[in-house]
Amino acid sequence: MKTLIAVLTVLAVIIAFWYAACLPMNIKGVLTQAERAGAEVVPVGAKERRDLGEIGLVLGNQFAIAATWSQDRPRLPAPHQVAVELWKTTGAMVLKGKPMSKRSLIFHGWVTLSATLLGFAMGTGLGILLAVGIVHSKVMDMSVMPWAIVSQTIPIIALAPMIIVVLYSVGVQGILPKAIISAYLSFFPVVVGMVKGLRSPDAMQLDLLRTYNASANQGFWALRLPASMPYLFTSLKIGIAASLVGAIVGELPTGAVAGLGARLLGGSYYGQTVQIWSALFAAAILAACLVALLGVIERVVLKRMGMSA
Amino acid sequence: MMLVILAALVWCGGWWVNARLANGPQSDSRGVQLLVPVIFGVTLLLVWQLLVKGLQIPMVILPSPVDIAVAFGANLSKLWQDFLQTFVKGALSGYVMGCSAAFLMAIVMDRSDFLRRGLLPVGNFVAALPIVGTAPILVMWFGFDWHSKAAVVVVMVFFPVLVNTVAGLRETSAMQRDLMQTYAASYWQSFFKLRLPAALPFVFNGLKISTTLALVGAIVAEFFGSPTVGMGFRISTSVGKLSLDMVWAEIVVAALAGSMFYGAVAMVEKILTFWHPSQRG
Amino acid sequence: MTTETTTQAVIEARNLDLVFQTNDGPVQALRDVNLTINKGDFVSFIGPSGCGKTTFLRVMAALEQPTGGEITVNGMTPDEARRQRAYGYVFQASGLYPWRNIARNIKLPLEIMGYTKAEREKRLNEVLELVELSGFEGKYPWQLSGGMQQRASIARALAFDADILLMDEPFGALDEIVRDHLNEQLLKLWARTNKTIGFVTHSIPEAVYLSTKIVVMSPRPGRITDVIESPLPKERPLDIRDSPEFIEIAHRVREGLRAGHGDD
Amino acid sequence: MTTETTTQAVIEARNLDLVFQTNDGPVQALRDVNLTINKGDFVSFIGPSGCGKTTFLRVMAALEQPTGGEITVNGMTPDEARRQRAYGYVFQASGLYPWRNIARNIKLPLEIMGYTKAEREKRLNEVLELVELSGFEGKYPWQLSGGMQQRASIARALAFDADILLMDEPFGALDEIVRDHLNEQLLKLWARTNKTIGFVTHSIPEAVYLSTKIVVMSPRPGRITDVIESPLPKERPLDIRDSPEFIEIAHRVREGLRAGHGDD
Amino acid sequence: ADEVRLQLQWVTQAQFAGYYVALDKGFYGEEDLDVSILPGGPDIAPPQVLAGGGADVMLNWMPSALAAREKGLPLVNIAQPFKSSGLMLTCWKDTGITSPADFKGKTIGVWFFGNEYPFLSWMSKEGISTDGGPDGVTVLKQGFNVDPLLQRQADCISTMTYNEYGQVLDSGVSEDELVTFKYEDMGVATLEDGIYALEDKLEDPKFQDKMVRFVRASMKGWKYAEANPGEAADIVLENDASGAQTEAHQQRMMVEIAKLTAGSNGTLDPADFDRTVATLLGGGSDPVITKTPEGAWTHIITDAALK
Ligand SMILES: Nc1ncnc2c1ncn2[C@@H]1O[C@H](COP(=O)(O)OP(=O)(O)OP(=O)(O)O)[C@@H](O)[C@H]1O
Ligand SMILES: Nc1ncnc2c1ncn2[C@@H]1O[C@H](COP(=O)(O)OP(=O)(O)OP(=O)(O)O)[C@@H](O)[C@H]1O
Ligand SMILES: Cc1ncc(C[n+]2csc(CCO)c2C)c(N)n1
Ligand SMILES: [Mg+2]
Ligand SMILES: [Mg+2]
Repeated sequence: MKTLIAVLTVLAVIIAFWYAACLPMNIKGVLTQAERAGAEVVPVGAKERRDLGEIGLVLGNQFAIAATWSQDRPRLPAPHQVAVELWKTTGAMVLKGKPMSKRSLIFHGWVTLSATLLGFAMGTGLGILLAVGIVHSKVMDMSVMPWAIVSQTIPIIALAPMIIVVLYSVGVQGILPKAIISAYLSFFPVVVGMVKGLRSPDAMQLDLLRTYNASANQGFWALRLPASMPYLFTSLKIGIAASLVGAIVGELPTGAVAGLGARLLGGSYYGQTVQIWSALFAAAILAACLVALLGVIERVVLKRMGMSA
Repeated sequence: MMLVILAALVWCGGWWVNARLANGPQSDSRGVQLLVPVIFGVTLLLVWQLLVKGLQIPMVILPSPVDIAVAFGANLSKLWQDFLQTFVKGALSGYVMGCSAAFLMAIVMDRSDFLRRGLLPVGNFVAALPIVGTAPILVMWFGFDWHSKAAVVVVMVFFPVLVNTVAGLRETSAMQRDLMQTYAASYWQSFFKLRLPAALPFVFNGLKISTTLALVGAIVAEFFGSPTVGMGFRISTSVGKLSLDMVWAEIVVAALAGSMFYGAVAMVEKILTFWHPSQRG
Repeated sequence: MTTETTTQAVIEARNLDLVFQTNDGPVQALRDVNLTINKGDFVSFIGPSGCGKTTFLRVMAALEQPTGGEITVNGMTPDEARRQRAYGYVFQASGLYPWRNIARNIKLPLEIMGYTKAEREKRLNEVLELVELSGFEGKYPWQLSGGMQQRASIARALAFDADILLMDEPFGALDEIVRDHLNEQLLKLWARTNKTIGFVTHSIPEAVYLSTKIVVMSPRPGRITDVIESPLPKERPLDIRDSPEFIEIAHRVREGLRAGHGDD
Repeated sequence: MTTETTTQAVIEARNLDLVFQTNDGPVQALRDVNLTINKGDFVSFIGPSGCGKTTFLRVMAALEQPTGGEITVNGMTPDEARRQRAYGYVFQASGLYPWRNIARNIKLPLEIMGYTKAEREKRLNEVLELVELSGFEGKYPWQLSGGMQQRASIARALAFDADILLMDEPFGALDEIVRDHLNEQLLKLWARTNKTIGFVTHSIPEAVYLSTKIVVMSPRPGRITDVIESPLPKERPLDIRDSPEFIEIAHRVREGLRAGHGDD
Repeated sequence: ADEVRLQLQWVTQAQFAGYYVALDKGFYGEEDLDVSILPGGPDIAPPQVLAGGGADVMLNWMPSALAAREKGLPLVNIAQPFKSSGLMLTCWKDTGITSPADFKGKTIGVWFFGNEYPFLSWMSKEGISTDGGPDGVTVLKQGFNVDPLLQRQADCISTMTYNEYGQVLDSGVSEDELVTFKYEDMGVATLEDGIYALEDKLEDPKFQDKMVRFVRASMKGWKYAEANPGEAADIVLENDASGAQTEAHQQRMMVEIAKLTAGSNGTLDPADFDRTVATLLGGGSDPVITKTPEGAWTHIITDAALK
């Protein structure tokens, strides 16, 4: 409850600040348009205004203030513009009975989500396998771990087109290339967290199993795996957000046919800032939902295991 | 075909040597700990070279390590220029600004429970905005030169550092805080003598994550507009020219710079948090 | 110095109540606690786990707010006394800061209270001597054994001039021999400085050996079931523990404890 | 059952040495240790912190490899004995798995050793009874007090048929009353099952009360300085602790300890 | 039916109307072809896809194709549906630019990705340096939208007659606020949107035959699109899965595209090729090609398709 009030307050402040920021950000565009439409603007001429301070322009042309919140292609769209666009492309689409039309963010969100989930599953699987290998084999620990870190310093956006071309060449198209890129981003947090988790049992807990003469396999299922669960969930939450970014990056070079990435790109090509912002928010909302969902699963699983107080 | 078989042999050989080293008596010495990953990397490169040649993969798809090394050697000054533009001007300045801002913000949030409750969820939401969407916007706002790259980096590193620092500043045990209470220590006394040192391991966690984010962020931003220099610029234009060797040379620079940046921060961490169990080994 | 009757009350608790609100409902940690501690008293608190010993000590040091009754320290509220830096507190675990070496850990309260540099060094050397840690000032906590850490944390509490020393099972982790030795040292220090000491322990002989007053507590709800004034002299050699008075008091404490021990 | 002389050696250590290689150079944890433990013995190990008690127990259980000398368990190496699941080991802290409730914690070794489901339930109920935890099987460790946790971990070590029970300060964290109670229980169990028990403690009365043989150790390097055979009968009521024999043995142990305590 | 995969060099838009029309109207089907059209994107290089075997045939601008050929990827132009270039620079009039000589000291947005060469050779022809300074131009790597011009971050930007120029006008700017320089008019035009295939694959008569049928159907599509721009734009719109294109925009693009395809029957005019090569060889310091390419085009396919 306290949190809710705090969040709402912060949101209110941010939105107020956002509206205020629209003034300086959009004033030049608004004035140029107003001038073309015949209004009197001081000073005259877009070129003269180029190097002037935005605040001064706002003060000198106060008639234009309202227009900075309703521009067609603003530098910074106002909150309500983004909200309206989001509604038009989601809720309104559902009401019209075509939620899967290609102008609907539900459709594009689903395209991205499916690649995200597939990639997340692959990345998590790979990450867990690697972590198990690293924990059980010293060679893997010493040789793979440093390179896993290096792999994350490579800019994925440079690699993505190459991955896609290589996969094309072996006949793989569609959702899989995107999923692989998204797996590439999500496996790393899982490896790191899972290695930490599988190593979290202390010496005493391990020794206990030794006195029982338990096999490595029994040790894994009875001790290491359950002990790693809290760590696993923490990294899964990071991993799924990374997966979503991966799926979006993967959409850019595949012809940006559909998906939130395609909306971002399309918006960017045609200067549709409102469309970019709504796609951005849709992506962030999707990520937040996925993380929240994992949080719920985490709570249920840990509770069942008796690990949460 | 011969080469492919050879590649398999090299792989097994490299693995065998590493297995010997890692399970050998010297496995905990610094030398071996460096050698094993190096051998792994070299094996990987050899296998790559042999497979590319063996399967006759065209250079425009995947150049061999030798091709990449040649391109690297032939374009040193260009690579250096790109490195300066992207890493020093874009990534580093953005990193410093973003991390400092996040740190100051974390202190403010630490002092006000209300702000912390309100800002953390909103911050997590903002952190989920995909960079490929924010980068074009920031290029539009901050222009084509490194300023917009630094802005992208600021946005990317801000939240990991913020979240970790906030968590770190709350990491002290009740007993450690109570001790300060019995001394009737002021806020800043307990901040500098207790909370800050205790938070350092967390802060560095955020700082380390941010090193790779910073470089990747600066490069990605250059894809959406840049002057005619920079690692991201070079990568995106070289793909168009099918100079894949140049693309990979830049990727090598990125990996080197990123790893060294990470290593440098990790080293500072080792010095400053020598007392933490994870560093005592 | 030995028989100077000090009747000046330092700590006075009247009808103290403390209820923790937890997820499983309220926990009454202290119920109707009355106690007077005079200047120069050495008061031990003994009782089964969970009977509120730590909680009571924390209330005295203003680390916890009572939910009922009242408590005064030197005539002030505990919080005012805290602001005047009246307390040296030794926690159950040593609670040294791992990023400071032993010397800097001990100097921590001195830095905070604004002692001069020369004064800090002087006091450091004094207390190091006292707890026999000279030569270890450059070591970090994790480089010392548990016993040495505990001694360093005692030194830290002694380094500044607190009138009231509150110690929560300071010797719990030590073996008998070391414990005996530190008990002796603590008694000497107490006799020399005339500090008022509140001391939590699980060990009956320790409580009897050290105290002028033994407070026996009982759980669910936490309350005081017995207060035993010790007739032992202030000067106490270790073998006083074989004297009949000692054994008698120990017996009384054990009986008191057993009575409070319903189940568990 | 009381005076059956069992002279069959279960554990024999000859000139045992153990050196740890650490960053600060080698640490000699055990030097030239010789000891014979017979079937049905209750052997206590006592000595100051760091003298190698835990290390010795770990060597017996094949959790540590000696660097010199030799040790046999039932005529085999400790590791062979470990493979035959000869040991029940109780660690210093309870070491229960937090994600398993008490019942499943106790059944853990039974699962690993492949007992049938029916057998598991039977044994669970037996040992729960024994340590007086019936009714708590569904609770998770963090829902129990420290004493109950420790009892659960003892139950876990008793659930399967290990001949040799090794206990490393199992009652260190408990208060005296609970401790007395568990000591009594442990003696009863031992009398009934004729297990061989190795027991580490810091408390002299505890060692004397429980043991047939008290091993006094001394640090730097860790070695055995005295082995005291107890003349006390196997049947021991709690008030045996006031008998002259008891006090005499306790005295001898204390002297042995003091001798080994150079500094620290 | 024979399978053909066509790699476009950009996202679905009326620039590629001919192929979508041929697909939609069944012209490919009539030739017994099963064509799949793969949209491109900002950083996908069609030659790379072709080299990897991900596509059989692709569209490309000639500078990029020739560069790839020199890199050892034997691309061959088999048809050239675009007769003229749609590339131009668009500048604000109020910057005072009236002729290329006025570029000095100005900031100009240029598309890279192999498309910078016509610009570089143009500048070297004008004798203007491209590394900043008062006597040269400052070059920006422009993204694929017109923001740099609208935000006045650049004085001039690259635009296509059929796409970006329209966007500038759409955002409310009137034509007389702008000055434009068409590469075609400046004499530095290079060939755009040709159809390319790999040389070794072309040696296979069956593949040749497939390409003949493909080019024939595609040109039929182009001519249909030229004649029915409205319908063509609608077909394109239907094929755009991203939902980002607008009707009006595609309509206008189709009209402009029709101007560029007019005058080509698909056969490459060798004179155009020579002019392109000359432009590229005349480029600045870091030339895209260093020598006149041999065998970079063929008439085999178009001859067979159009006879
Ligand atoms: N912060 C807290 N929140 C809720 N309950 C608490 C809190 N602190 C203590 N308690 C409860 O108050 C009671 C008294 O606790 P306290 O720590 O004072 O016991 P103690 O006598 O010091 O025990 P021990 O000998 O185990 O240290 C216990 O039941 C404990 O669970
Ligand atoms: N794994 C290890 N590596 C290095 N040194 C060790 C290790 N384990 C124990 N030691 C050292 O060996 C010595 C004996 O340790 P041990 O744990 O056996 O003592 P202990 O008698 O059980 O002490 P305590 O009463 O504190 O439990 C100590 O000096 C300790 O520091
Ligand atoms: C990655 C990439 N960028 C630009 C072009 C050139 N190009 C071809 S069509 C078009 C846009 C028309 O609106 C442009 C710019 C390319 N081929 N590939
Ligand atoms: Mg306590
Ligand atoms: Mg031990």
